[in-house]
Amino acid sequence: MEIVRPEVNTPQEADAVEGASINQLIAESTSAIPDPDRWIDEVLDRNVFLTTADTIVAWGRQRSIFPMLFATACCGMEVISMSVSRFDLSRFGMDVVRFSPRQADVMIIAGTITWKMALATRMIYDQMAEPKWVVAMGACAISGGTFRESYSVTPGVNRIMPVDVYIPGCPPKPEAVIFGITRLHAKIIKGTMDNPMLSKH
Amino acid sequence: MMFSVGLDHYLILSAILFCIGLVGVITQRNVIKLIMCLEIMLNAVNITLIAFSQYITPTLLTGQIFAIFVMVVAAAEVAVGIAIVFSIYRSRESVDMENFNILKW
Amino acid sequence: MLDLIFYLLAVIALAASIAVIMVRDIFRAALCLIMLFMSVAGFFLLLHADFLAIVQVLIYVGAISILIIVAIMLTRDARHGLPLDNYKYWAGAVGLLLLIALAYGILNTTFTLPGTAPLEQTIQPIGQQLFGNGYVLPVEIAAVLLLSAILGAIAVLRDK
Amino acid sequence: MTLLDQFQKMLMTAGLPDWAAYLVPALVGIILIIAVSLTLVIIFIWWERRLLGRFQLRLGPNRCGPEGILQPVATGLKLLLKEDIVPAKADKILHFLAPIVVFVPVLMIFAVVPVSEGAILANLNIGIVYVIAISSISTIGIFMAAWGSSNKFALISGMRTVAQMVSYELPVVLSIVGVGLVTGSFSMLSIVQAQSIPFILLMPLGGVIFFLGCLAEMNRSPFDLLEADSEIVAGYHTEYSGMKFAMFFMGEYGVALAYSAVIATLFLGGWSGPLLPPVIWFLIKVVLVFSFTVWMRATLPRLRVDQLMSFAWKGLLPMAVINLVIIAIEVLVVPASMLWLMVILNFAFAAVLVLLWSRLFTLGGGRVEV
Amino acid sequence: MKFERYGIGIAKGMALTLKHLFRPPLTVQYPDEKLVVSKRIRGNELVWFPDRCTGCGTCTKACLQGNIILVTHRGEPNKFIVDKFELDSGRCIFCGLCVESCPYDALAMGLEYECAKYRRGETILDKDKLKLTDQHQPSAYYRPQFAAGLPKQSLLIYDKKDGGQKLNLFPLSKRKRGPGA
Amino acid sequence: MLEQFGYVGIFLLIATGFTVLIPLLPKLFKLMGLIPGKKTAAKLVQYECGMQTIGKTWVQFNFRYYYFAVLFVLLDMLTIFLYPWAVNIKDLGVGGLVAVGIFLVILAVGYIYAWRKGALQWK
Amino acid sequence: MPIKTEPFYLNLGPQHPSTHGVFRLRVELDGEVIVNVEPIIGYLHRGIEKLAETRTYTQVIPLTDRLDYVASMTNNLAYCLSVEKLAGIKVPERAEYLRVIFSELMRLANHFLAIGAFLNDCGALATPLIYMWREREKIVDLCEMTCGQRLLFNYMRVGGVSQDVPEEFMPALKKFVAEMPKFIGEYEQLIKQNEIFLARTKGVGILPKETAINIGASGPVLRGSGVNWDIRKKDPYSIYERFDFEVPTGEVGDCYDRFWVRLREMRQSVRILEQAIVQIPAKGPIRADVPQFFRPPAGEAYGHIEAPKGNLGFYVVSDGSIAPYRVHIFPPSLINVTALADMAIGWKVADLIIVFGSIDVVLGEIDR
Ligand code: SF4
Ligand code: SF4
Ligand code: SF4
Repeated sequence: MEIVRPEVNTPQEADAVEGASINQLIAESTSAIPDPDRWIDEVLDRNVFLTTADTIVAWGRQRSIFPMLFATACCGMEVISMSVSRFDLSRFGMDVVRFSPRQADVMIIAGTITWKMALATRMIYDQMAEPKWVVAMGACAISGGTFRESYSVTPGVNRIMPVDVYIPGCPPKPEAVIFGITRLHAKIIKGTMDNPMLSKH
Repeated sequence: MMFSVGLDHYLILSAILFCIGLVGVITQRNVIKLIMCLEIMLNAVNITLIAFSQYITPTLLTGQIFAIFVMVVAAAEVAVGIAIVFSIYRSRESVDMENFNILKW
Repeated sequence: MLDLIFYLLAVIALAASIAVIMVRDIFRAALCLIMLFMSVAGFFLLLHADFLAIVQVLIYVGAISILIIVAIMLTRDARHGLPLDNYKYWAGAVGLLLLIALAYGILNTTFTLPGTAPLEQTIQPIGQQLFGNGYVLPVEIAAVLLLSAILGAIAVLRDK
Repeated sequence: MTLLDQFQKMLMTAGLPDWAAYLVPALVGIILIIAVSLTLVIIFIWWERRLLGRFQLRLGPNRCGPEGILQPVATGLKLLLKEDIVPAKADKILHFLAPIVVFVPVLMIFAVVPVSEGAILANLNIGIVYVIAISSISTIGIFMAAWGSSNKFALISGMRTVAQMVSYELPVVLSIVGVGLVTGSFSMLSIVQAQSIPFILLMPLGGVIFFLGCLAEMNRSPFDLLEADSEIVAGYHTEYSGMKFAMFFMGEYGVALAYSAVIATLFLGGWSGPLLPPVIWFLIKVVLVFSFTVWMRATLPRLRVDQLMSFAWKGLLPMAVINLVIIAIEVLVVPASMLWLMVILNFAFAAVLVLLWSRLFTLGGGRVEV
Repeated sequence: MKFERYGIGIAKGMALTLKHLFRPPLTVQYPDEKLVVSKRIRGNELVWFPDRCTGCGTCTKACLQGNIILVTHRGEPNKFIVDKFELDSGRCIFCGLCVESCPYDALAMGLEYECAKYRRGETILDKDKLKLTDQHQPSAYYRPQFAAGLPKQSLLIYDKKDGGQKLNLFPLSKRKRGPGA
Repeated sequence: MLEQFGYVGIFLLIATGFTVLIPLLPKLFKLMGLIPGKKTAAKLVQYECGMQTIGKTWVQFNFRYYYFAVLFVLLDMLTIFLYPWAVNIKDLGVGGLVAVGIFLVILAVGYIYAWRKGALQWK
Repeated sequence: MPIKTEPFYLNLGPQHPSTHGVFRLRVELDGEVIVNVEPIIGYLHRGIEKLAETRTYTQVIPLTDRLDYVASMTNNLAYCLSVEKLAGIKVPERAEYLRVIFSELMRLANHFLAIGAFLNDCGALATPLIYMWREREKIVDLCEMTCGQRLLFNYMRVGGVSQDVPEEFMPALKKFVAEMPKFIGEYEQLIKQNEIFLARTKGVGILPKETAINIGASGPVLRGSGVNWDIRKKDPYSIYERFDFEVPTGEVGDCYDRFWVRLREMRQSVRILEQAIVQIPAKGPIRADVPQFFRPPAGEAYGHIEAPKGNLGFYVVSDGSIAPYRVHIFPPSLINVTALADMAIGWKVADLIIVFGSIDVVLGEIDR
């Protein structure tokens, strides 16, 4: 799903286009995008040299994740808690918070995504440079949470983009998020090794 | 060290640059570009001056001193030139040479 | 070796200066101008004018081009410069004629070259010259020129 | 006689032709400088993150290699394998060239930084002027990035660069002239050799002005307007990803390292110091200067662009000129054996000037005025 | 207003940050060392005691979003047999209302908070996953009877000796790697 | 001197070569397939907080510091004169100081004029 | 006459580091100067008011948590107060004290974030925020001890609070209250006199007294403009009339005043906490006898409190059924943010950010 919008020149046009695109997005995202989990149960076999190469690659990718903090609501508070001194996300090399999607690796969706916001979310997701990952933090991001019934809330961001790690909670404790990030690390390692170029499949 | 490139080379080079600048000055309608072309010409002059200084009076540095003054003049020219551009742009909203007819302004 | 550098720089300089007048996008033209300034600084170095080379970078690249960029940003039609006007051809002709004349003059003049070795460093002698022997007055006049440029620019720019 | 010259002489005696004797040491030196400075940049990135962490009661990266020192390596590796995005509307050529134009001058600064007695690649007699001239090219690069990426945030950032450059170049240049007055040369080697008393003591005001100007050139807090991420997202490199972004990132820290080295050379006596070998002294001083900037970064809010400009134009510039004149008179009047007198005098003048200017400056309507 | 403080304000601020440089960092190196959570923590999983549950359905009514799916059939007289007791932890907001309302203490909040999952489907907790196991323990939220066995929460307010969070001035990074690292 | 600048020149060449290589490496890796990702229309839209850019991005930007820029160019000329003077101060002695003093005073007049006229004010 | 250029539009937000969530400002800029600001809200509109109509009175409480999530218990309190007003429920003494203790803790927690984020917007690299978060973390610890969650507490109930505090709570609170003044002093030392900070905030974004009153601003934004208005004093709810505290006010209503008002309010909150610790009855019921699915009589009630951000009101209409007929939320942030355009026009982008930061809004509350 990709929403391509025409160019706009006035704020009024921009609003009109935005509205139309939101409707298009709602219409297009009726079912969940399957989780990218092909690799989880697979046994990987590959030759030795390439394994070293992609171990290094995986190490680099995993050790230095620039998060794009997509803090929209209450979960954003726990994201702050997580990145300041007590839990200090920077230990994992994640202190370089990039606000530009071009430089970010993982999008931590922390908070409720309404349909109006979903458009921007999707756009930012599109704009992120590959390889990229998405962490859905909190009930709202996973499923819409307590606002699932609401007319304006996306029932889970996996409707609009593939999600790699789900962290339940409302909000999850910072430890829980860090745990989720360690899970993401594991996934990055395996996912990188799953690179069709590096490993012979 | 061998140095077969001589004064002539520099002079020809600066002559070419000067002429390019001149052509630019004649043809450009955008005042900013015109100023840029003027800078090319002044640079060409500077090369000449320094080449002369280097080859004719290597110990006196007269040409270099002169080049310094050329630079001063160039800076003054650019500053005032751009100031005039701004000033005219304020009232005319254009950088077209056609509109820089001072009598009409 | 130095010849090679000279020709390299010459190519860069000529290409950059032609680009300045040919490139439509005025911002790119300004960048080409900066390129030209840099290569001229290179010539200065080849000509043993090290101080002037640095000053060239400092003044032209660091100050004048910045001012030009500001001017480009501020004025409209910035992105796409105005078209060249109709004088194009005979401007080219005039340029060419002048060039031929100049080249003729240059090639037919024999300069007397003293052949003394160039100075190792120029900043000290320049200082001696500027403030020691006889150039003090021009220096002060340069200051006055700059002052008048300031006054003029401010007067032109001032709110009316 | 620098190490390079000695190496050259050695090769000449070994019977190599002139050009080879010239080229080989140069190549070795250059590659050494680039390698060492890039390594140092990496270490400095780590050091800043750790130190900043400690200022903020946290740890900073510590899981990647021993105490996290491999963190920047991992970052580099990751960025190397990151997709490179050029926006459709961007000016592709400028977008490609900008990081190069930013990064090369940064490397070029290291060519003239003396690490210890004679250990310098190019001993230019106007070395420090060269540094200033070269670093102004970076500004053009930043502006190219800002313009080339066709992004409004970047554009604002680009204009801020110009504003910053326009205001801070003059004070920096003037305070360098002060150094030149005392030394009688602008060569980095002779500046260090001339510092029997570190110049920060000899001309405190000049040192402070130079330091502030360098902070602005380094784009570090409180003058980090270019990447004010609370205002304009990521500034001029909003649209850069992958390795190009890494170059800006490295360039930023490279410039910080280079200017720390320049400050250490100009005002803290460079490599000179008792007991320890010169290289160690030099490194200690560089790290000190750098850590000081990190400390400032951890504490200070950011100035607004017009405040920065009026601070530079109305505060630093006149002060720098007065400082210059004072030093010139002192150099002519005070005999070389009485330098301590100059120290005392200059501290007194600095205090008076700062007090005077603090009195003059007012804050009104969010504006710094005089 | 005059700038009459001559930069003293800046100096004061810098002094404070410098002081903090010599204070121990607060950081808990999470995967290696863990904070003791509150006894009443509302962890991100619930614990359900099948033997105590009567299938009365109060919890399903109390849940503000109908998150608990309860299917029963009638067994012996006045007894329900629970066929399905399922809740979606990806949707639960861990408000504790269901626990608060259960009249038979058959439902409790869990202690577990490390619940990140790779798949959306894994977040759904069925009867088996809700059962009490060694890893899956109830917290004392609304169930004071469980409080006794739980350790004291490590508070930031207290020092280490008063049972607070441990603070080191020079913590070294841990050799041991946490899960997944 | 020339050979010292020669080092700088060689440095420039090597540094440029090295630096140009860096952004080209990812292109190579991309060809090798190590870097995932394909260009989509949405990806290539410039970032503006997740919203669409309104109007063109190369806007005419009102840079209000043009006074400063003009003044900067003129005052930067100081450097040409100050540097040669500074290295010669001992030789030039009081005469040089006076000359430079007059020079500075003349420019200071301009500076003060600009200040008085409000050119150093941000409007 | 400055050079005229066409103004251009810039989207700040919804995903922008300093819009504190998903606020979007469409700014019309001329150079860096703001010509017009158009706040666009709705990126976090979750339909809480609508959802509340489908939930029972108790089930609305978790929803109110998610309004102003920075200080969630104050929302609980406001909601519970209005429902209690509707149903005429009397709250036990100890519960009242607990409510006061927690709402003052929440005020502290909120101001920690507000000031920290504000300083962050000024460009201080997160350091003030981190120092303040240290204290906020202590409050969070206290709350976690009481109700098991770190942010959205769901603690107050109609007729009291859900659980009594554990016995470790009081000593910990005492220690916290005892050391708070020292930390507030540190924040003052860190930033209050910093010249750069003063230059950035003094005289920036002035909200005159009359404008503030006319737009109906409340909380520190109103008090920063020099209006002495605090519902805790003017219309005391709960047991606030028993405490002795002052209402700090600013003078000119610029960003600095708002910051300064917040900092002094923190001291007052500590004072209230000190008194509450002394006065609280050691034992006693903490919840009036209200069934979980209770039905208040048909009618309507409006209760408002002085939330950290200002006047927070809940208007609850009951038709006698199990769920409220209508819940309307009157959030302070929404009203305060309308002052943004007044304050920011004519300033620069950098100022817009700090003016916005000084209002201290929370999007959960604005969009609801
Ligand atoms: S999951 Fe809970 S805490 Fe997170 S945004 Fe949703 S309601 Fe807020
Ligand atoms: S309320 Fe308790 S007993 Fe009743 S169904 Fe739920 S868990 Fe079982
Ligand atoms: S904790 Fe709350 S949301 Fe979760 S199942 Fe229980 S009542 Fe429902």
